[in-house]
Amino acid sequence: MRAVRARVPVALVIPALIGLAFLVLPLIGLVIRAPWATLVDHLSTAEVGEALRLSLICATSATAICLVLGVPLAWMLARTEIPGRRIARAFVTVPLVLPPVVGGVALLLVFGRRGVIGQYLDSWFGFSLPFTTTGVIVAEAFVAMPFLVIAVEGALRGADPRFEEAAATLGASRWMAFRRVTLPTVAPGIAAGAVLCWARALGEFGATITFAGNFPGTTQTMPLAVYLALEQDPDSATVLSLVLLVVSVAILVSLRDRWIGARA
Amino acid sequence: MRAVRARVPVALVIPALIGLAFLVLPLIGLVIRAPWATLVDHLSTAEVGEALRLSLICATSATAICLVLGVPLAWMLARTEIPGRRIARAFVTVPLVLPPVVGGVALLLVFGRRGVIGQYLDSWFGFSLPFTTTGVIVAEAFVAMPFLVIAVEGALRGADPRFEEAAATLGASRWMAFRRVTLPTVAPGIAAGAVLCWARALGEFGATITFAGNFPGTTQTMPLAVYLALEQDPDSATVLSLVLLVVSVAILVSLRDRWIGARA
Amino acid sequence: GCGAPEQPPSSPAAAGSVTGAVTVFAAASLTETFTQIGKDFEAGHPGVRVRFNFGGSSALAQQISQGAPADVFASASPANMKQVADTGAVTFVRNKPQIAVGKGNPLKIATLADVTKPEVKLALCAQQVPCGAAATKAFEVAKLTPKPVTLEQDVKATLTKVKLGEVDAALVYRTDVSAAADDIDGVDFPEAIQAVNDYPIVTLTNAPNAAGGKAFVDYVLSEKGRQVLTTAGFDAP
Amino acid sequence: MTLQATLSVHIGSFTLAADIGVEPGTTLALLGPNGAGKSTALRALAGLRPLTGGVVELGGRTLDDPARGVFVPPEQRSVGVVFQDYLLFGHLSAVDNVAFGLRARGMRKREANTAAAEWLDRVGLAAQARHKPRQLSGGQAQRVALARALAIRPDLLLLDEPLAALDAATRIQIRAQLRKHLDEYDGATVLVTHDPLDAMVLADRLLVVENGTVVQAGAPAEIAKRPRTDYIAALVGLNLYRGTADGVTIKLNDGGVLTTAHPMEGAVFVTFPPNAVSLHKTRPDGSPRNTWLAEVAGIEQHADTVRVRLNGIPDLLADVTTAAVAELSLTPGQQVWVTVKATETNAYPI
Amino acid sequence: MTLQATLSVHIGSFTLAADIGVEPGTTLALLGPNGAGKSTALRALAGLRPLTGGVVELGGRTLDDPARGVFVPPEQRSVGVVFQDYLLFGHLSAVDNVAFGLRARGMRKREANTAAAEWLDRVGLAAQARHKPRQLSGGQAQRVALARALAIRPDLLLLDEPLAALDAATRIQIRAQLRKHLDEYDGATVLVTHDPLDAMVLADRLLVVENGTVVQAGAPAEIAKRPRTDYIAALVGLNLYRGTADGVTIKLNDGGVLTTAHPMEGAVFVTFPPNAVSLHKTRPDGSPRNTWLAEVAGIEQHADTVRVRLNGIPDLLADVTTAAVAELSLTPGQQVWVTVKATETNAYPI
Ligand SMILES: Nc1ncnc2c1ncn2[C@@H]1O[C@H](COP(=O)(O)OP(=O)(O)OP(=O)(O)O)[C@@H](O)[C@H]1O
Ligand SMILES: Nc1ncnc2c1ncn2[C@@H]1O[C@H](COP(=O)(O)OP(=O)(O)OP(=O)(O)O)[C@@H](O)[C@H]1O
Ligand code: MOO
Ligand SMILES: [Mg+2]
Ligand SMILES: [Mg+2]
Repeated sequence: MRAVRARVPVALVIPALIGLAFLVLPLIGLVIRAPWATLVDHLSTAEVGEALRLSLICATSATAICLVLGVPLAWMLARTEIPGRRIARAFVTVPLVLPPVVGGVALLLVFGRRGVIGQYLDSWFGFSLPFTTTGVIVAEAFVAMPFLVIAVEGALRGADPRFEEAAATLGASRWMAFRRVTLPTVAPGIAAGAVLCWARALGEFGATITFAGNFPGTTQTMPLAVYLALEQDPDSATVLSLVLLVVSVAILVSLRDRWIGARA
Repeated sequence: MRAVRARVPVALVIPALIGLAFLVLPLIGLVIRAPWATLVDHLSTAEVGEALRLSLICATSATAICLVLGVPLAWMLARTEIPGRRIARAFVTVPLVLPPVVGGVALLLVFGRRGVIGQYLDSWFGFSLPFTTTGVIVAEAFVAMPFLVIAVEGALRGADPRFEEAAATLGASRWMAFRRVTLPTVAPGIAAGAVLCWARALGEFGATITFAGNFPGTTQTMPLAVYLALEQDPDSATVLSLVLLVVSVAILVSLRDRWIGARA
Repeated sequence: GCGAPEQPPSSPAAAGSVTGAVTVFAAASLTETFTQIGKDFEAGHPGVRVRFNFGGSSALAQQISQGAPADVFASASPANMKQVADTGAVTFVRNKPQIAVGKGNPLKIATLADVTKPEVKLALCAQQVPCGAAATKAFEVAKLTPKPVTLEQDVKATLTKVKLGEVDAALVYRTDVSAAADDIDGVDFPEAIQAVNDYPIVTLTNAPNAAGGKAFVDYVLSEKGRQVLTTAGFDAP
Repeated sequence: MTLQATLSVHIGSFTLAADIGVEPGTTLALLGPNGAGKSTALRALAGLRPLTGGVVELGGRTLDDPARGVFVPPEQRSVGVVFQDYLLFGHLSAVDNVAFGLRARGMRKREANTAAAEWLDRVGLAAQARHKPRQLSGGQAQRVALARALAIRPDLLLLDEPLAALDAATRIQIRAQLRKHLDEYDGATVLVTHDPLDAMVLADRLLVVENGTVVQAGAPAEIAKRPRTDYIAALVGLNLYRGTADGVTIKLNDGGVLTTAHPMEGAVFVTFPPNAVSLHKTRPDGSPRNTWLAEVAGIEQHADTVRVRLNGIPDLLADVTTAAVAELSLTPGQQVWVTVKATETNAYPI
Repeated sequence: MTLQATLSVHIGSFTLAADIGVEPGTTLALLGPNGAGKSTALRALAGLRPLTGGVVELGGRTLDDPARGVFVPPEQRSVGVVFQDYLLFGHLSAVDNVAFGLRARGMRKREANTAAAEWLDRVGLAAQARHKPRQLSGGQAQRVALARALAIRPDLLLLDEPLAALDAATRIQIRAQLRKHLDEYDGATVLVTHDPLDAMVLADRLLVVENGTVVQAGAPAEIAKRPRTDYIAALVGLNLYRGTADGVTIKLNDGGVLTTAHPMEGAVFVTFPPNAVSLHKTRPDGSPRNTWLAEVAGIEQHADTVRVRLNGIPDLLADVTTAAVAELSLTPGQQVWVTVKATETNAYPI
């Protein structure tokens, strides 16, 4: 079939292509400079595999936490008339603006062994978050949650609340209406938010290294490994970054395919 | 008036409140530990004012660039059937996953003095991006653009394309339809994307310091000042972070008010 | 200031008294050397595992003061060391500043004064980090006013700028230059000797594995440990 | 269960005030133009918009009474609602949509699905049980929505313009089916529509709402015969005038005089149907006492008649045959004589 | 400018095939059920959906011809469209909406606004010029959409169900106004509707589309009198049967026999109106030759008659008076005798 209105306006295409080039060129720079000859050596260390595994586990767990806590939070911001909702919404953007290292310090101040909450966790349960894999997850969740909340709140605002009313007239409690009507309706928005959240968690560095430290096997995620590699051997840092990129883009694309496949 | 269906389900409120607390508590930790007694001393240095001014200028300029390039890019991803669109969309998420420091290195590889493009900029125009305020803006734009593109693409997908068709039947070219019909329609989505973009640019650290360096007055933004303050005097780092936070949240809230005010 | 040089123990602690994991928080600039030392130490102490947490000295200090379960802290600056341990720290190596230039020294930089010339793009570390403090000291001694284009967050970032040709010269540590000898050359200058940076190390008072920590510190201070460090370009204290 | 409600709802500058009473097994239709407050009334009955004042009682149970602080939320009312655009859940199949209310009431999945399948069968959609809403035609979607609302066996059924989204031919067919289902339903029904024929066919009683206020109530046929506002007169296709009767002579408020067959006194409405009008080129002699000169303002071809819009004292609509139009060679702007037999007029007190 | 189009459009499994010709100053109505392809046809004419085959010519200019690779995009056609839900630009005032097309054609802001204000005045909305679409009622929005489409002085005007979103009373009024505007417009008009009355009032010619195919075309009154599909028969309210005539006796395809007044031969349609039917408790003697037994399937109260749905050989609809229902005490399931006078039937060849 002939394309419908195929003449795409130049005034849009040119900035769009510049924008795309701007995002893609640096990547090409990395690829060009990558030490392809010694690539296999760089990759074959056990630490790389471990860091990658840890990165994926932590980013996925952090995304799960963000979903469990963030979706209800987004719902509260979008659908209820609770006083102080505006302030709450402003607070949600805080971790976006806070330099991640400071975010890590702030997390230490709260959940550290001497922290506001952490001291009780430690003395009552003998349990301490920093320098554990759980700590990595907490740090990543802290930094990434705003992305999920903001995306899901937007999706909820776009969803027609009358479907929830229809569910109520059928006898559904607000919780059931949320679970069986609202959630399926905003699923695409939640998926988009989860992708942003996961990507941000995967790339997280500052808050993680500050709050959870940098222990290979327990808290050293790929970005931390990249950071240390930069100290030692910048070439391998490039390779590590590319590995992280390829894996994450592959996962995102395959998820999208599966997800779109499931809908069609 | 009595609240409509005020009984908010516990199953939602509890995780929502935990989520909110999770985001707010670290901030409270920072506030508690801030050295209020010596606050004025910490703030009265000229460098803080300068860094704050620079941060706001650069984040705003970066957001402007992202709007100019990112909105057309989002439009292209959402509305055209260009081949390779799926790959383009995957590339857009790349700067999200790339550790910012590596992003900075990648930018150097392209726009640096010896970079793929930068060498020509340097030899033809005697112009070099690193160590300039423009460099800061470029680094921030690189890191923050995906947020804008993803948000705006979502908004465009949600907007009814039939309004563009209506504009076409009235004789509007695609460019005019975009400018006079599509843009105003997705204005809220663009605003939301711009806020995410601006916040991300404001908090940007790794790519900035790697690509643009750190010089007070030209390239030292608040996150850089915070990072360096952390090296010597964590208290003042806390204060600086809080300043950044208060200013950015105040700007976001006042923009929202003005913007909502204009619509009502 | 740097810890008063102590008499290094003539031999490492007896291998038998050490068990479990030893957690070492070490400055990022020690990544290569300490990783090697850790391996050697483990080889000499079967059943003992060394866990490293490499990071910026200040971040490590912050973590330790927030209760991080560290046995040993090796800092790149006495100031960061002071935030966690007032006493007991020992200087185990020193590092001298050196001028880093592009491979082959295209601008023929020979003295500290050369880097202050207006046509030379210069990168320094920020004052707040040890290498920046050292640079300031060196320029003070030479009575020169540098005009850097950037004040970098740490040595490696500074070095990256030289390597990619963004700047013509930078003041960094000798160890860093020798680690990157493939891409850059180093130029010694006489004032460097008066801008030496001390690296202190300590077994922390709250160490979960104090014995292990002590054994590790002793090993670093031992001949074998020194050997690794000096090979990498560090000076003995 | 009897519905007894006194509704008072303020939304911004809009106020709805209406008394609604419906006996079990009967249907009340709310008829009115866009924005009259019909949906607002249904939402108040369903509990989707709390009353500002008044009270809603269903089978003796108070559902809403702001003065006493009583408010039963929608999910605790036994009220089924068919929404104007159906609001079927897009991610659920037809049978899951119908089973939703049963599941919400705690029925097991298996039983709920069996019951839902029976309901779908009853509305003739057994074959479409597994279809998603977007695979259903408008008429099918409407029947799923009806089954969904009825499956919870509500004491009160609310229907908001259930036929508005259907095309004209489908509408005739679905209306007949809906009528059958409402006949079988033994609860009280309130139906919103702006189509008088829907109201005639489906309702036992009719409440005409304009601008938030009830302007007329009664049996559909009665209202069709004796409209009390211009809106209803236009709907049912009658010429309506207000005037003062003195015997068989009625002086119209907006000018003109009509003569009726039965003597009346005082303020009255008077109507006559457009097809009771005869048009003449010249002033006719003979019987009709209502004769006046008018100007043709518009001509519309209907199925087998032509509707002529005439300006005169008073204005009127006339339905004439196509043959008559040709014979009179009617064109806009032309002057014609109008006659209406007194026996065709109908006068009743205001 | 004459519109001459042969449309062939495939969308998925749906195929539209229709020939459309409209003379300047005349209106063609496309009538058909939901999903028949009416909107698809309009979209093809507007250039919003390129043809798969066929050709669109307007005033001799080829707008779309896939065989020759010609395709004029919508913004370069002189075609005004009024969309079903109007698609007014929400962020622009009424006058800016109307001025949009003029501005797109390069007119200066000042002049465009003046011209737009005139158009609004012409549709009686001078006072609402500065209102945003959401502040307009349905009828007002429809008129703004019409003014917006007409302001660009198109050679072809396309209207997609322009009255469907209006309530019944508003509809009567807006229909009359639309008729006036169409009379004044000198281009060709294509109007989509599923209401036969809209088609009667507004169109000169009628094209009935079902399932992508033209099933009947002609003058509205002709189609109303001689429907050729069940869909049209239902719309215009006639009983329609197919059969084979042998003189005045017609053997119906689905069973039963009808007698007509005028002898015919071969395959025929035969119709009679529901109000030509009489119902009796016992078999009547005397004249009507069409007499058969049927069972009452449904009863609907209309304004002044009662519509009875009857199953027999053949099935039929009957309109009787309320008095007759009472006298016969009609209830569903009951058996009654049906008579239809031969002179009331109308037979015409298939
Ligand atoms: N949420 C709301 N906020 C403000 N005004 C409202 C709201 N809902 C309804 N209204 C106003 O209340 C009035 C009645 O609206 P309602 O929807 O009940 O009318 P309706 O009779 O159902 O009309 P329609 O035939 O168009 O459905 C209207 O004037 C409308 O503008
Ligand atoms: N974009 C599309 N993709 C797939 N199928 C479509 C699309 N648009 C229309 N169709 C199909 O084409 C057929 C005709 O649709 P169209 O909208 O033209 O009908 P219509 O006569 O305008 O109906 P309605 O009265 O409901 O507006 C339908 O079967 C519809 O499902
Ligand atoms: O410990 Mo550092 O990285 O030399 O400041
Ligand atoms: Mg309504
Ligand atoms: Mg359509």
